[in-house]
Amino acid sequence: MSALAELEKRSYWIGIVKGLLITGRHFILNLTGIRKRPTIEYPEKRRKYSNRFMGIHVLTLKPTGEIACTACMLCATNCPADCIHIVAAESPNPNIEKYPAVYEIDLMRCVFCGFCEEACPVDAVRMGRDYEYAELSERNFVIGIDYLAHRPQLKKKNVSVFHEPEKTFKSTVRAD
Amino acid sequence: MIKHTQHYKNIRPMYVDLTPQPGEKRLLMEHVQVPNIHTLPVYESKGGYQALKKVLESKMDRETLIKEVQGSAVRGRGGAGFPTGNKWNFVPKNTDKPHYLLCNADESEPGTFKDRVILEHLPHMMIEGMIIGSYAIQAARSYVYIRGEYTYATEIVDRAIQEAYKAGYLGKNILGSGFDHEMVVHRGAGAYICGEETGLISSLEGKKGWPKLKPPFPAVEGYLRCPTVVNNVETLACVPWIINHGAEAYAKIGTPKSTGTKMWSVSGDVTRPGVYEVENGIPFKDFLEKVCGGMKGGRKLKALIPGGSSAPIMTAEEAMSCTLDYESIASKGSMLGSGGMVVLDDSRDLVQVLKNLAEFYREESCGQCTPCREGTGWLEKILHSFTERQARREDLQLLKTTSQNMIGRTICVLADSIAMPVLSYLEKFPGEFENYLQGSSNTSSMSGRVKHNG
Amino acid sequence: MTALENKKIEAPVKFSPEAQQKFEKILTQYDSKRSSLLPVLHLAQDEFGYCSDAVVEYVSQIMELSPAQVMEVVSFYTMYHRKPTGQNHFAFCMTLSCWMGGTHQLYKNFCARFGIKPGEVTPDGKFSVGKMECLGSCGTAPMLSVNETYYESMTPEKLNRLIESCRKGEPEVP
Amino acid sequence: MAKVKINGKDFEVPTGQNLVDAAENLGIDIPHYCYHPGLSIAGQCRMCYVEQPGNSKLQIACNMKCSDGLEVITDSPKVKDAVKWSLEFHLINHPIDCPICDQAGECGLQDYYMEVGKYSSEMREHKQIKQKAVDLGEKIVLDKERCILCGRCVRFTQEVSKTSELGIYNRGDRSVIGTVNDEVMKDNYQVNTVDICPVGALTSKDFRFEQRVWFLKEVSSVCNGCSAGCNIDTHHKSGKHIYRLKPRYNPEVNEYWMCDDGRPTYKTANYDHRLTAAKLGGVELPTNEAVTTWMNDLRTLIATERTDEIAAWIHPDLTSEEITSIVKTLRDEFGISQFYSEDADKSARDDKTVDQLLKRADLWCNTQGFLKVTSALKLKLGSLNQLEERLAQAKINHLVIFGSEKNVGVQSLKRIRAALPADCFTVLISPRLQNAELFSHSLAIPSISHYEKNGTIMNWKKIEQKLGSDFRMFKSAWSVEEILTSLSQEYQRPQKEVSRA
Repeated sequence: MSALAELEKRSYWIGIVKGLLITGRHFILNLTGIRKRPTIEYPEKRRKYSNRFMGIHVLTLKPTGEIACTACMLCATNCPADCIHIVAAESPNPNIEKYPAVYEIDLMRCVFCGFCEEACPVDAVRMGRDYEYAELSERNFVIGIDYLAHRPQLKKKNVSVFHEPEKTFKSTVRAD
Repeated sequence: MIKHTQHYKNIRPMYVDLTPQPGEKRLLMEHVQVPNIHTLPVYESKGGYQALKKVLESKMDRETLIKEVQGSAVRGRGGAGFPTGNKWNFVPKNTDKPHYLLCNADESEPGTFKDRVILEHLPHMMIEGMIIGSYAIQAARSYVYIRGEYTYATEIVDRAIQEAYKAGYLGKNILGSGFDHEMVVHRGAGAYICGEETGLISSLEGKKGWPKLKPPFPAVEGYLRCPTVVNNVETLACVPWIINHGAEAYAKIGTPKSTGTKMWSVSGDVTRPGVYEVENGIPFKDFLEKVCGGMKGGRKLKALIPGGSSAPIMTAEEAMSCTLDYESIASKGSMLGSGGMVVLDDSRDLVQVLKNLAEFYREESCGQCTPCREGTGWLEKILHSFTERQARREDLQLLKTTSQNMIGRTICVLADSIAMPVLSYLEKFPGEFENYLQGSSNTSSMSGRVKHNG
Repeated sequence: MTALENKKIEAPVKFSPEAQQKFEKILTQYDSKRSSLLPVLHLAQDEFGYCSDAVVEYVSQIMELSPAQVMEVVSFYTMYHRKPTGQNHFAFCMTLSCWMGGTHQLYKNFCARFGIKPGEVTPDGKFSVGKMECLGSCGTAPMLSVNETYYESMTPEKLNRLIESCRKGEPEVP
Repeated sequence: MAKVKINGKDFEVPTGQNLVDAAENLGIDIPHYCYHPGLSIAGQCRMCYVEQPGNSKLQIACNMKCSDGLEVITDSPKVKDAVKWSLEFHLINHPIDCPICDQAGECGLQDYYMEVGKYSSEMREHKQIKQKAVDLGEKIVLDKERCILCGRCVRFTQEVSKTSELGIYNRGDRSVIGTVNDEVMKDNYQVNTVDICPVGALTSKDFRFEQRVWFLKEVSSVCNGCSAGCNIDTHHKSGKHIYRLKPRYNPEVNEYWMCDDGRPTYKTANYDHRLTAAKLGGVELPTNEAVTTWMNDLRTLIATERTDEIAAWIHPDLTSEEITSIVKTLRDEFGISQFYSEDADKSARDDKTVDQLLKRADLWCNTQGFLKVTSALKLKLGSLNQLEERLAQAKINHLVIFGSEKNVGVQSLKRIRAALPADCFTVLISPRLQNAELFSHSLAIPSISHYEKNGTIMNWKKIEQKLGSDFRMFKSAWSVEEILTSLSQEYQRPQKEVSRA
């Protein structure tokens, strides 16, 4: 075995110095910014995720501002984790028949698989882009309509692409 | 405020220009020009009610009477062309249920106005035919179902019936033969569907004019579920002549399969539109030149709708080479129907004609069966967007498949009455539709005239 | 309990004596009471002008039918009007031969002149318009019917003359 | 029996039976909308096409009666294409309302679209616009656009409920269903039109937007509204909540129909009406503990032969099995002799049909069964007045009350409550919360509601009917038999001495 290997085997501090050299090299490179550091100053700067990222759901709005969802329960049916709870009701707007009085998603059970987005016939629920959500107790993880549709992070950009032509009703028993 | 029942002061037939034309053979309309022929005395003076006397006084038994009508091979003049004798024969002989004879005077087929001439000028001939028919099928009661809009004709027929009652041709023990018979005029209320046999029966039962399911056929279970026979006005008007002159004489007239004469109501681009009675089998060319006075303004014939709006269209060549009887017209892919001929000259845009027909059938469909209710509406919408908005090539295929899936798929034949013409227009006049596809047609939808050649 | 039992006959409209007598005569002509519904509705429309809800109610009581059955018939046939019609109801025939004769143009001019659509009446209550299908007078196209009286081979001049005579109240005889 | 050949195979079917029914019984599904076995034949929807060899024109099956030698083909390509096109005609003016339509999941158009349709519609033009969400009273909502004009509801009101309130107005594709000027419907069988409507045109207000039908499971049961004993299906979601009742076909009892008063009877079984936990003077306790406390009091009375101080109150809504188990345990095992109940004879005597179809005057659902079982077991029954007298004379120290879940029994419970002496130990066994509040001071044991029971009841025609439900809505609510068996087990178990509280 070479002399250096022999010396190394007997004394321990050579190993330590070698290790320190490696960490020192990384330290210097990172500190001086020669090497591009992967860590970013979260939350001031954020990493850019792809458009297909599946974050917290979004309830889209119609151009007129109402919720696009018609409470047809297809998402609740398609959801493997059974975490969407909808209570439908008569809509105050006479031209819309049915709207969700209650639309809750239990984030603790949701696996963010996007099945609800696929099942929705009118692009009313989408997988959002934001992922930050923290609460003290698991009950608050059940998010309702106000959070899903009107949370500030959406910046009112959640408009549904599906536009139902406005229907006008007129009496149909033959006028003359 | 519509008040119309009482305000006719001088009741006289409205439709008057009936001068006989060369080439006509008038059996029914022989005395139509005689003034006041619609009253009983004048009609009797011209030989009226002889057939009734011949049948009732000799108490001719019903079998020979029906055989006589079958022998004359007279076919229904309303549109279906079903041999009248057979229809009378279907009525079961020994049921205790009352039998009914209904006269189908609900003439609302576009292009047809021949019944009106009989109703206004020769009501007694129809009444006589009805009494003989009722005697043949042992009907105690018969109804004349006149379309609601013919208010004049209703008045005239009503008075003719009162005259017949006074003269003893109606009521109890007619002419001492023991056969008593009641006759009532029933006004329709404006529905083309009530021209269909079972539609008329439903309307007479006080319901919407929805046709009934067949089987059971009306001869077995018709009006109020009793045996009923429904005959057209002209068919019943032929009966007295047949009884007077015998079945063989009638069979000799016209062609072997379509015997006797047919009253044609001609309209459209002819110099003399009107009602003409010609012998069956007369070539259309002679009929057009001699009887109707040729094309209006010397124009060229483009197309012919022979038997009312439900008859598929015929090209000019087909029309010129055919003779006016059931078989020849059928061989050209059309049908004689009710004899409401509409002549179209070369200035007419046939797609607009078809659109107008589709509007008619969409309005008149009774809405009972889905293929007809939705199909007529759809055809009209397709034709509307084809002519008014943007013509698309797949519309033609859509028109074709929709019509094919309407024919024979409904309770009555109203769906076929628009589906078959649509198929015939597509097949025989593709050029008309091509004009629209190239966008080169600038026809006014007002009257379907092609503007560019004036 | 059928819909009829809890309805007493207190509908505002009622047949005048001679109309009632004509009503009885009509009933005798048919074997089933319901068969006389169409003529009775014609009678009612002549008597009261148009088939309003009260008329439908009244006819359904005297004919022992349910209002729905009578309303079915009234809304099915074109000659029963659900809305009041003018003193002179102009019904233009829109179908094939008359259309080729140019009734669409006559109809458009008439509507433009009085500014009314089917089902409406001119403010002075004299005119109302209706689009009808084939009225069975194609030989003398184009044609129309005023209060169910036929006026044939119409030309714009004849139409104007007819309108003036109707405005004066006694329509000319065709 | 008629020998019939369908699709090449020979079958035996009763002669004269409608071809559509016969095929359905043989497992061959002929699509149909306007045909309903309980109504007249309309032949309007043109979906039930069959091809007869040798006849090129397709025939409709609903107008055909089975007779010897009838030969039809239901699955030839020509028939399939014809049915596909009939469905296309139905769909061209049908609004795309599936997301908001209650009928989605059990809609005739969806079913046959999946079976026969499966293509994209070629309709490019505008659909007909008609009135939507028309209010026809407090039971039904009508949507004229969804209606496919099959005429079933109109024929129902004309032939079955005989009020003819519905009609088809106008003509052609402007035809609409409705009452005259959309007036309120006063028919007492109008919710049946919701069941027979193949599409979502007529929907019931009680079930409007409540739940999606594919979440519901159905269980066969019998309505407890009155003594008619209409066979029904209870629709519930995983045994937690009952959403609606639908009639089930039974030729002798109610054919296909059910009256509207029976419809809301399921509400008494749901959470807000139910006593969900045993209570003693308002304090909740588990059911088995409640049974033991009941036993302790009972034991002392039985031990000291004072069984004549114990009385029991029963009512004809109990199923025959429940009554037999009551009599077996309380009378035979414990020796209780004083039994009081509603006057079942009187309600059986003056029971008559209220309207001309189904509804009966006697609101108890098992009167005949009650009379049969009590006479078989020779049970001596006292009346309510006798019970009140004995209570007034304070002869009764221990009262067992079986409360029914319907309003009809509350009257007599109130009278018992009024006559109850302070020191009498009462035990209420009832599913109903209102009864428990009435006897708030006493021991209340929750029992199961009528729609969870599994017994047999007998309608006024003395026809035995099985209640076949297989779910329990609340764990703490036991059936009467379970309560009594655990009571008798408690009785057998050697008991350490407990002084009477």
